[in-house]
Amino acid sequence: MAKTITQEFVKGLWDEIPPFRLVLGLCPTLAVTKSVENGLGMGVAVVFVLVCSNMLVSLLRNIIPSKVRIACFIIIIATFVIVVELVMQAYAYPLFLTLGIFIPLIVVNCIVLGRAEAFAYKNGVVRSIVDGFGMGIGFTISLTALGAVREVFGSGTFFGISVFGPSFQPFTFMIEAPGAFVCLGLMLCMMNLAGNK
Amino acid sequence: MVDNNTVDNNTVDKKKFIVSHAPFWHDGSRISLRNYNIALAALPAILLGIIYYGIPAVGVISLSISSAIIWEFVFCRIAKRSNTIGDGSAAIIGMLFGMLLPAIAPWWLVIIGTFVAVIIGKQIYGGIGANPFNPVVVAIAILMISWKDIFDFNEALMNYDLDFVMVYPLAALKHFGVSAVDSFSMGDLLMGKQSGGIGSTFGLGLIAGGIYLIIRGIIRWEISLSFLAGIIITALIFNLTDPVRYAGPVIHLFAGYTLIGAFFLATEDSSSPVNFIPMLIYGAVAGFMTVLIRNIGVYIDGVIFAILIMNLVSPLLDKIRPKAIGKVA
Amino acid sequence: MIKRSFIGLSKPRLKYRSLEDTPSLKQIPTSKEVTLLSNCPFDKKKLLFKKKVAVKTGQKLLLYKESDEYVVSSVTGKVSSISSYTGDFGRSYTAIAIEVADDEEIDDEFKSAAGGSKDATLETVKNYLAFAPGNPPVKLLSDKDKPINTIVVCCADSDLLTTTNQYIIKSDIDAIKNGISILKTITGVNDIIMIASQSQMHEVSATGEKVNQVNDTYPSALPHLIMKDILGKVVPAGKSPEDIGVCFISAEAVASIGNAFNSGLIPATKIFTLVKKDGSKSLVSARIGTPASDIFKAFNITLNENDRIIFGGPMTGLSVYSEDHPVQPDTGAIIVQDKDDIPVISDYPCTNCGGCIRVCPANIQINLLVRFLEAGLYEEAADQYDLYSCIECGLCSYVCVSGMPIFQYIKSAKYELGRANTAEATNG
Amino acid sequence: MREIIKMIVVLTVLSAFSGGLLAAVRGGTMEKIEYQQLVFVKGPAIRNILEGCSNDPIVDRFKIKDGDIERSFFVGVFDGKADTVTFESFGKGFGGDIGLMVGVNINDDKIIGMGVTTHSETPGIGSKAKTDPKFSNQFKGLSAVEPCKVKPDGGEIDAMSGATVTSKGVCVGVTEAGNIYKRLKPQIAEKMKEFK
Amino acid sequence: MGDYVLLAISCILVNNILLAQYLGCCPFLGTSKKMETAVGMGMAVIFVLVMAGAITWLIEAYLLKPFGLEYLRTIAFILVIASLVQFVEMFLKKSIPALYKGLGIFLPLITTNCAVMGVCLININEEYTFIQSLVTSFSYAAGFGLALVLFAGVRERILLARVPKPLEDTAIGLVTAGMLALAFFAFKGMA
Repeated sequence: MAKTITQEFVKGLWDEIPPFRLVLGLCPTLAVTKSVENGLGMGVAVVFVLVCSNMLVSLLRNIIPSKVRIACFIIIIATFVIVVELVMQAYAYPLFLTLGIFIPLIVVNCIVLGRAEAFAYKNGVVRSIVDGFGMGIGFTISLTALGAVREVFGSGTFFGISVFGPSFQPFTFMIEAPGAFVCLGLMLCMMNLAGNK
Repeated sequence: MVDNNTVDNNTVDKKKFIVSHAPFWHDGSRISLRNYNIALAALPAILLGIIYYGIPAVGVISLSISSAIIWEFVFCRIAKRSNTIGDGSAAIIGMLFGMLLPAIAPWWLVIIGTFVAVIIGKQIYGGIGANPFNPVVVAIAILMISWKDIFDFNEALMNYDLDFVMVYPLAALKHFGVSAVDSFSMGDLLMGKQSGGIGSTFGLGLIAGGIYLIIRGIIRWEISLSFLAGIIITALIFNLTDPVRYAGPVIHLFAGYTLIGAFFLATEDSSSPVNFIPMLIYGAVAGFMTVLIRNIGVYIDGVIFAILIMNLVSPLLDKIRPKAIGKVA
Repeated sequence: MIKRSFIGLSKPRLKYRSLEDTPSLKQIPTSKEVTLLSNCPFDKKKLLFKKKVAVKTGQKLLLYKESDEYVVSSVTGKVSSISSYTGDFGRSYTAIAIEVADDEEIDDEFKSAAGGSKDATLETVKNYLAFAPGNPPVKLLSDKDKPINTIVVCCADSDLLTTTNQYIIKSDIDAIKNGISILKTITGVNDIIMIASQSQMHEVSATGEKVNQVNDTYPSALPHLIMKDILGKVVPAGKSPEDIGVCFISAEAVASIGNAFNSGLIPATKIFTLVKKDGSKSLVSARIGTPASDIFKAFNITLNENDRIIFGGPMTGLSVYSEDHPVQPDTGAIIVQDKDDIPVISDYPCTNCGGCIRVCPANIQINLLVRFLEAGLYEEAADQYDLYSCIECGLCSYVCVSGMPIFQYIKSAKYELGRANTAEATNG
Repeated sequence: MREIIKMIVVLTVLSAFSGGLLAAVRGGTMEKIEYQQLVFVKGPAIRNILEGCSNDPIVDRFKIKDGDIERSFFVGVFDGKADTVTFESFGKGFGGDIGLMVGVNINDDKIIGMGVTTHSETPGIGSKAKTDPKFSNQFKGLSAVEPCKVKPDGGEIDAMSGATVTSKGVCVGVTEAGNIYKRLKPQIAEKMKEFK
Repeated sequence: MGDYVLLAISCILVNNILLAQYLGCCPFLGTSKKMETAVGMGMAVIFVLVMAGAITWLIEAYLLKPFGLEYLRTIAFILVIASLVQFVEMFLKKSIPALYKGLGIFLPLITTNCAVMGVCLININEEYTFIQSLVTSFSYAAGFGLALVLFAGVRERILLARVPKPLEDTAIGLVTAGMLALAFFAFKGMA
């Protein structure tokens, strides 16, 4: 059952939204979502890498021999990751500092490799780009949402702007590591409740 | 739970009898009874806290108990489970949680705390008996790292003017060394003449409650005693290496959450081991960790995190068990 | 019922009842109809006899073709019905009801086949005495695959409240002596070990056999614990004592054998304890097959809805559906429990309180085992959590704070696993 | 065989493409990255030291070769006069190197300020070197050409409580900065003229 | 020597790679349902990480740095790790089949275990010496294994608990991991 282009895009936003539905790419999800801004920044970086790598992999899918495909994927992905790394250093240095080693670690993010292997290697260029874009946007949404929840409760701010006023005593637990896990777990629970597939 | 075995036509009788499996006797123990006994044992400590800290303490304790019960009720409703308020475990969670708080704890803190304890700590794991961590300890740990000021008993209880020095011994020890706690006599500490949580300062009351629970067989004595032994031995070792920086066992034993931890927190059923040797290890290492955190960690009191760490290790510890009869290999 | 003591630090001490004096024995008159239960599954097509067949007291009734299962009639009369009876876990039994005739006739097949005490053979015992009071373990004794080299005669009673063995030791020591000498001759086993409680030591020593004392706290008189504590042999998990050459036989069964050869008649009267709702106990003697209702009538016991009738001791017995359940050769006690005394069984989860671990005589990690059993993971329970080490004393359920039917879980797990294994074996 | 050749060719081409792309991006962003790093890593310390200067010290920078190493100097213009220079040096702390910026007035060789840029000291103890102005302000007005020491070693600097090693490390760094300054003063003075 | 011990304690407990630095979460959740797989994964990570840590350090020091190619670090490291895992797998299969049986299924998973790549990058970022890198690689991996084994222990317990439906499996696993991270707060300030 072939999906339309729109369906390919939309599936990444809800049905297969990473990291909730596909439990992949948890590390950056947990690590960089102390604030909305970080979550968004990470998301954008992943979108870029995902779209570019999906495009290139699908372009080259007839040339790449299947035995060395993983190696080829890794080279392609790593290349774009470095591009992101350099560009981010040049134009968004503070973000680069907060995201730290998680930018280079996009290279081992299961989502990117997973999409290359599971989708781009088997589908046409346009589809692959749409798929990558959808997945990337989905990932960004998840990260932003998690970042929003953690920032609002953990620091009482949203994009750095105070939400509850000065009398609010932030629930610091949320921006600490344990809070990240618990929060993600509970959001996953909400997702399961919402989408009784 | 009645067996649904079919009855042969010949033997059908008008009267229905209860048919169930052996044994047909039971020793009459019940979860609710256990929990009421725990509440009874905690009563002296709570009463003294109320005498010292007055109405606010009553408020905190009652709000804590009632909100814990309400959370449990709400969860059971939402999850469509049979109501489990009756077993008293939510009430105990609320009560112990309240006992650890300072008397000035704001209402929202109590409510968030009991939510974390009852829902996150216990219910989402499937309710009583399934929680891998002590719910009260989880709640206190989470609140402690979020709102440090409220758990800084020195600052929190500044407005109280009682007939003893309102100093939190462990904070004084941490910041100013052993000389700062010289003024505390063992008697004062046992009588709760120190600053601290509502129900965690009255050493004598807690010990009495603990002994009561041990005698009734409700808590496992191995855990309590080895916890205290772990604290004494570790404190002694530290004290011997540097008597100026590290206090002796008395302060460690009677200040902070030690006693309530030994008798009421570490002994929580579902998060602690049940075999003999694991119980000893569990208690002793928890005691060791407590003193270690107090002396070289960043926290003023280590009981909470020590227990949490040992809760984590408890399933592994429980793998050390005596060989079952006739077990081959 | 014995409640938990105020001081809960020590293990619960459930003491065996000890008979100080020889109590009076209440004889129950022969009923109008008795029912004999055989462990054999009911199978109408293979039945060897039909309704209306006349039987005599002490007559052996072979049940099915190609099977050596039999029952021994305890009365004279006519078979009034043969039906299926469903027991625990849906196991099927054969129930033979006999309408009692007015005049009693004694069957002499056994007398002519057996001869006197001196002529006793293992074959005769196997062929005629399996249904005698105390259920002599004739199959185990004659099993060629598992040779028996030690016979343990249990003079103490294994469950609480039961006193049958003790009564027989007090009243009929000669039959026991006779039975033991017969056992020795027919099996060739000379290693006979008598197990007696402290109060019985004197009487049992009179038999001249080796006597070992057993502790007076439940469950020390259960076979597995006798093996471990007194014989110093541990039965491997999932095996029974006979697998390592030890056969357990109750004093009652020994006396049955002794009496049978002495009198030339298969004994048909069963002695057991009746425990009334108020806890008072009487020693009763009734024909095997007597329905419980006749016994209750004799003692003016009335039962109400939701009461409980227990055949056997309080820890290991069976509760029954009907007042008409018959006395069986191994019924040590009949206990009547008022509905208010019945402990509540709940579906609460295990709270990990550790009470069961403290009392378990077999060192099983019950708190974990029960989680697996609840989830129906019997294989894991057997592999990792020592399901088969359980000696079935029931103490875990007795102390369970949550009121979980742990013992039932264990028994049904063993049953299900056993069934799965058999199915596997037959399917190849 | 054909397949192996294909694999090798594909991998090689991919690697070449990747290398080329990366080299190009690298070339395009290098300058920018360097500037960004200066702004965000050393910038805060520099601005702190050169508080009140009228220029952007990160733009007004020059490099001098010191043996094998190339050092960056940031110029501060006060009252229209470019007479202050800040530069980096390193000291050894408890948890590794401590990077610090030192600002020197080239007219009187006096230190006008010091700030820690990078360190891996114990949070809450040694890390105060960066955050506690009480500590760093002590260096103001000291002579850049004299060695700098903590009080126990006969110097003038009060060590931070519980962090003697870090304090000493910072002093070593400041002394090292003085040495660099002494060594390179002629060149610095030469370059500074361009900003006048 | 004492420094190394402190470093090790810091890497195993205080800055636990998993619970404090969020690296390696996917295998953490994936392989912790059973104790055996947890132990296997822990061993495999220790094994690979020590080798990867050493090799990447050498590459950084003798290849990337001298030629000014630091910006290629990401691609170089991932290729090294991927081929190392392949090589280790082949080597084990041939020469130590027993070990391969234990670790085999986990080895391919390690390529995408960001803990491995992460530790290699941390080693470079923190400018550790070669010996320090070895120590940290081993300790981080040991910390990973420790957390994994502890987590598996807890998870085996809650596997049979009556967890509400929407929370089953991953969700409750994440919450428990949070508790684990919370418990590791105990070690704060100890090294």
